[in-house]
Amino acid sequence: MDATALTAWLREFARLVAENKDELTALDSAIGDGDHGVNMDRGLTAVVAALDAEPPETPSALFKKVGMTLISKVGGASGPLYGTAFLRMSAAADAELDGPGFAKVLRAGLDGVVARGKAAPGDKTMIDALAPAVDALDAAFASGAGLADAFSAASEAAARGREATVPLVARKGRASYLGERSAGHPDPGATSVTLLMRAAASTLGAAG
Amino acid sequence: MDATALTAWLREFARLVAENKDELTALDSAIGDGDHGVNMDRGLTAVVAALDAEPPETPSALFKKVGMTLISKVGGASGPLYGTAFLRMSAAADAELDGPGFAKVLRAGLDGVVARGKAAPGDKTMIDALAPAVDALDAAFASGAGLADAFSAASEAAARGREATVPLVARKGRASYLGERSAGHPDPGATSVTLLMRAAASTLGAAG
Amino acid sequence: MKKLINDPADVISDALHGLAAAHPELRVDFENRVVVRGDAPVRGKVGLVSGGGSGHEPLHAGFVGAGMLDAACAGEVFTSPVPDQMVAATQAVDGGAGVLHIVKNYTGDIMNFELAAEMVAADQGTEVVSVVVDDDVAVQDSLYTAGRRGVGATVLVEKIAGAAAEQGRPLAEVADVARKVNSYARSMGLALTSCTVPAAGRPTFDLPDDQMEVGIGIHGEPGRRRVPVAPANEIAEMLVSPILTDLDFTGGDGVIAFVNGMGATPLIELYVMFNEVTQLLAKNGIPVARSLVGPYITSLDMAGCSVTLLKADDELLRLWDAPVNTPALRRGV
Amino acid sequence: MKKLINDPADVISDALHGLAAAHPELRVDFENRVVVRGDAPVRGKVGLVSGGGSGHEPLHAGFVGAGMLDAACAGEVFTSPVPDQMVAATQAVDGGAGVLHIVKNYTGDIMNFELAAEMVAADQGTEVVSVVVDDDVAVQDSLYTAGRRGVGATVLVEKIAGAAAEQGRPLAEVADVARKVNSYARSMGLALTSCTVPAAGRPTFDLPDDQMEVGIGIHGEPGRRRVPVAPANEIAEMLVSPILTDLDFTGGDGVIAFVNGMGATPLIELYVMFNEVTQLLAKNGIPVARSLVGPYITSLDMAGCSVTLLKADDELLRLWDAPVNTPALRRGV
Ligand SMILES: Nc1ncnc2c1ncn2[C@@H]1O[C@H](COP(=O)(O)OP(=O)(O)O)[C@@H](O)[C@H]1O
Ligand SMILES: Nc1ncnc2c1ncn2[C@@H]1O[C@H](COP(=O)(O)OP(=O)(O)O)[C@@H](O)[C@H]1O
Ligand SMILES: [Mg+2]
Ligand SMILES: [Mg+2]
Ligand SMILES: [Mg+2]
Ligand SMILES: [Mg+2]
Repeated sequence: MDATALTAWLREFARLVAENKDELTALDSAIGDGDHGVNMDRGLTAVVAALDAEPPETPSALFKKVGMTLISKVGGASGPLYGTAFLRMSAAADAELDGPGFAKVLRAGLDGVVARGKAAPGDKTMIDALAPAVDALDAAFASGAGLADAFSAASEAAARGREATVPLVARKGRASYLGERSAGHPDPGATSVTLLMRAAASTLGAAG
Repeated sequence: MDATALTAWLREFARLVAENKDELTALDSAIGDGDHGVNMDRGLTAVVAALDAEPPETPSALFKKVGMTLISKVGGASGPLYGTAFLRMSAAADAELDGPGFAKVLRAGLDGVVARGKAAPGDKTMIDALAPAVDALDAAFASGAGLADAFSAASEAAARGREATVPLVARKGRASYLGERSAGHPDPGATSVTLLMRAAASTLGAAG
Repeated sequence: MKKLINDPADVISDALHGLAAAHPELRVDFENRVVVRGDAPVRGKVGLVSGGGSGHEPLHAGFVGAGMLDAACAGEVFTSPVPDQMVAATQAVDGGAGVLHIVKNYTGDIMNFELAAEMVAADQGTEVVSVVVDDDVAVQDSLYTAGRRGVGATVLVEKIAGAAAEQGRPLAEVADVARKVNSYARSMGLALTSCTVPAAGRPTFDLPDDQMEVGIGIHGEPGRRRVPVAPANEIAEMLVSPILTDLDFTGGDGVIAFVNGMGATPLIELYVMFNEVTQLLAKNGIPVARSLVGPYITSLDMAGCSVTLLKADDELLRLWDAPVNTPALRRGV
Repeated sequence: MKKLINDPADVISDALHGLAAAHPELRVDFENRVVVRGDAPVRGKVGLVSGGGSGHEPLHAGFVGAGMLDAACAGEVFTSPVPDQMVAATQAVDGGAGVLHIVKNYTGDIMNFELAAEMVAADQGTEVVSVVVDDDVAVQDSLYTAGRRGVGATVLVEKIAGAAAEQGRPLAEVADVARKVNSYARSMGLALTSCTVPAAGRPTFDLPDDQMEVGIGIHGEPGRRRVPVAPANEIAEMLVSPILTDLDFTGGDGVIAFVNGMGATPLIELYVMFNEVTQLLAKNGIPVARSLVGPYITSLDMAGCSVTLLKADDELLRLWDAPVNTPALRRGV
């Protein structure tokens, strides 16, 4: 995977977020403040514009630009979290990434989210989709799977992780203010992570 | 008609206003500010309390107390108008009133309303019910009618006058702000005057 | 009806108690529902009294204090106070230099203040002059109406005449200043929603979700016409252009521009409107000399706004800038 | 959605332009959406920076001026501003004595201010100290939440820390004053209606005509529980009693009592509430030393209110009374 392939991934993520903007916002209205779709869409529109303006040449440069742009444009909780994830991915990325290399990079991103937001699995946050996705990638590559299978396993793991947030009572972010009333709804950030992984499956996975 | 008979009239007026308070308010909502029923009811509740506390001994004293109480308690446009009417009636009233004497007193009240509010017939105000009522009383007594017939004629004249306000475009009071939009609704003040005259028919008219 | 109230019959009394608790520097006569500046009567100063129906808060009680009103009378919701209140207020602020009554042009207010002035004259001999505020261009001033309503300009009259009185000017001059403000000011208002009078319990008029009322007053009366909802720039045009048609605002020292909230419209929207208003004024070559943005003369929980423009000159600007110390308007002290 | 706006995407920019037009004494950096006090940086004075999502007006930009904030960053509606804005604000007000960041306790605000502080430290070396406001007793402060939200106390922190900074106190002391205010203040809010985020176009939550939400924040989040609508005295009890349970307010110099409107609640209702609140405090033997009544930290067009109590001592009262000159709060100047 080079910068071009990874750029395609992020463009597809942007497209999916735009397509699902209203759904993300509706989910955030139920247990948050109703802006997650708008936030992510604003950030990713800026990301696409930045990539159009000056296509980065290495994965590291790409992730850095994505992270900086998200931090500068999104705001809210998701801006620093996604932004930190991509900055950490930038620091961890080699010039070319194979499957396991990508998995390592994505785990660095996950660690960034944890470091910045101090949430644990089960707190009903984006981590509940991202962590299973990273684990699934690792497991798939460990068992010798190809990119297509690995990314589709990761995408499914993210989606399952997102489903698993439904019954949870939130312990981080705005949803935690609702206490018990936060149960019964999926987490918006976990939902946007499933889009990130679905985009990976249909771009990075397909390229394999 | 002595103070006792006239007191019965005003108590009945108070009762009718209380009964029709919501309707008066609804009429005033359509073309005014939605308080005519509340205003009149507040004033007449105070009038009844004042009459209970110290029953006036002469018509003049009665009308004065009613006028002062209305001025002190009603506010808005109807307070000074009804209040001035009763103060003028007080000044015009003899110790005992026969039918024509009452008609003269009521005309003094009408003149007071005109002096205070400077409205003309057809301006869509309480005058459009009060003036026909006074005219009808005069006409009835001039043609030798008894109290019952005269007061029922006056009550009908007031009601007809009130009906006649429906198509009018208001030229005084709040309804005038609406311009053409004030047409199609009866005037609230003309409506409360019909209650005043209906009360007269069932008390002063019945006593005859 | 959703309101932070107890029994609707107690709203005004409860609110006056709240006002008294929040502003110990004011005196509240609960029986007469009159709010008086703590140090009234001020010896040798013209006393300023206003008042009107409640539901327009902070008007009038929120403008009682040094540099503005000496007393305010609170009527029932949207109902003129009664003369007894105005008499009590007049007596409480009579410092020997006479009292100015600032009266919004509504039949009820006019007649009750008139009765009050007659009673004061008969009783006591305090010199009273009345000034009527009638700035609402939505209403035609003609034989066929009760004349223009007093709306936004009331706030400007109270501030500017209050400053003139504070300077120790005589009654006739303070009244002239008040009349000058009124004659140079024009307003126009718009409602996005009706308001709900507590005693009535439901909205005064029905307004569909896609309609608004242009040319409303401050008592929940429907406006002159109903139009589809429009963006702020078109709304600004609907409000500003009848004002500019009615009076030539060019050639002075600019205007005092006042964008007022009707009670349920948040400040962020008022600033959006203010931006549009200033752009229209700029297009018309009218500089903004001073501004006021906020809910100052409201209509209970109505959503909407009004625009008031006052053609300013040096005298009016100096009086506008003068110190004022009231709950709702404070500067220079 | 009925709002006085143009394109929902332009609300904040339009409102900032309106603010700039109405308040020429402030500087507005439109690109960064930062509002700065006109004479910033003030040499030798600690700079106070706050900011947060928009939709809470007048907070924060309305509190920029002498004696309060030096700069405010306006985020998207209900969305924390981004670090770039906070960096720009910090640099604009750095008068050499360091900068205090006043941060409401929301995950987004915390993280973005954190990133900004890291960026300032890396770049430039301005000393930055952050103080987090978390006064909302509706939220349990425990391992199982993001901690208490910052609500009404933010206004009091900005005023009082602003006064301390204006006196020339060093950064550490100003930060201590801010922390002291936060630790002595508690709030609780209630919604009669939801609010509508312009970009969303419909109310954030549905609330039937006979229900209200108790324990809401300022971002249109539903509250802790939904209860039938109740009269003001019962509402006051629902708000005041969890506050009094949480902190002992007796034995000091009384409280600064703040009844705040959520954006669409008219002043008359806030005074009704203030009356109920003071009566409850009196029953509990807690004197009201100072008061603030009005819409100061709002939630767009939400109807409702919040109550904030600050346990006062002599120092806090003196700082509270100190001069302040901002669009939304002004006294002594
Ligand atoms: N401490 C945290 N750690 C990880 N993720 C978090 C944390 N707090 C919030 N989130 C994620 O952020 C999402 C909300 O993002 P968004 O709505 O854009 O920001 P905000 O909550 O500031 O409005 C939540 O659904 C959750 O997944
Ligand atoms: N100038 C006037 N002359 C006579 N009657 C008037 C005048 N102005 C208003 N009215 C009457 O007063 C009624 C309204 O009274 P009310 O609603 O109690 O007072 P307000 O208009 O102050 O709210 C109108 O329906 C009309 O009959
Ligand atoms: Mg959100
Ligand atoms: Mg009326
Ligand atoms: Mg009325
Ligand atoms: Mg948000």
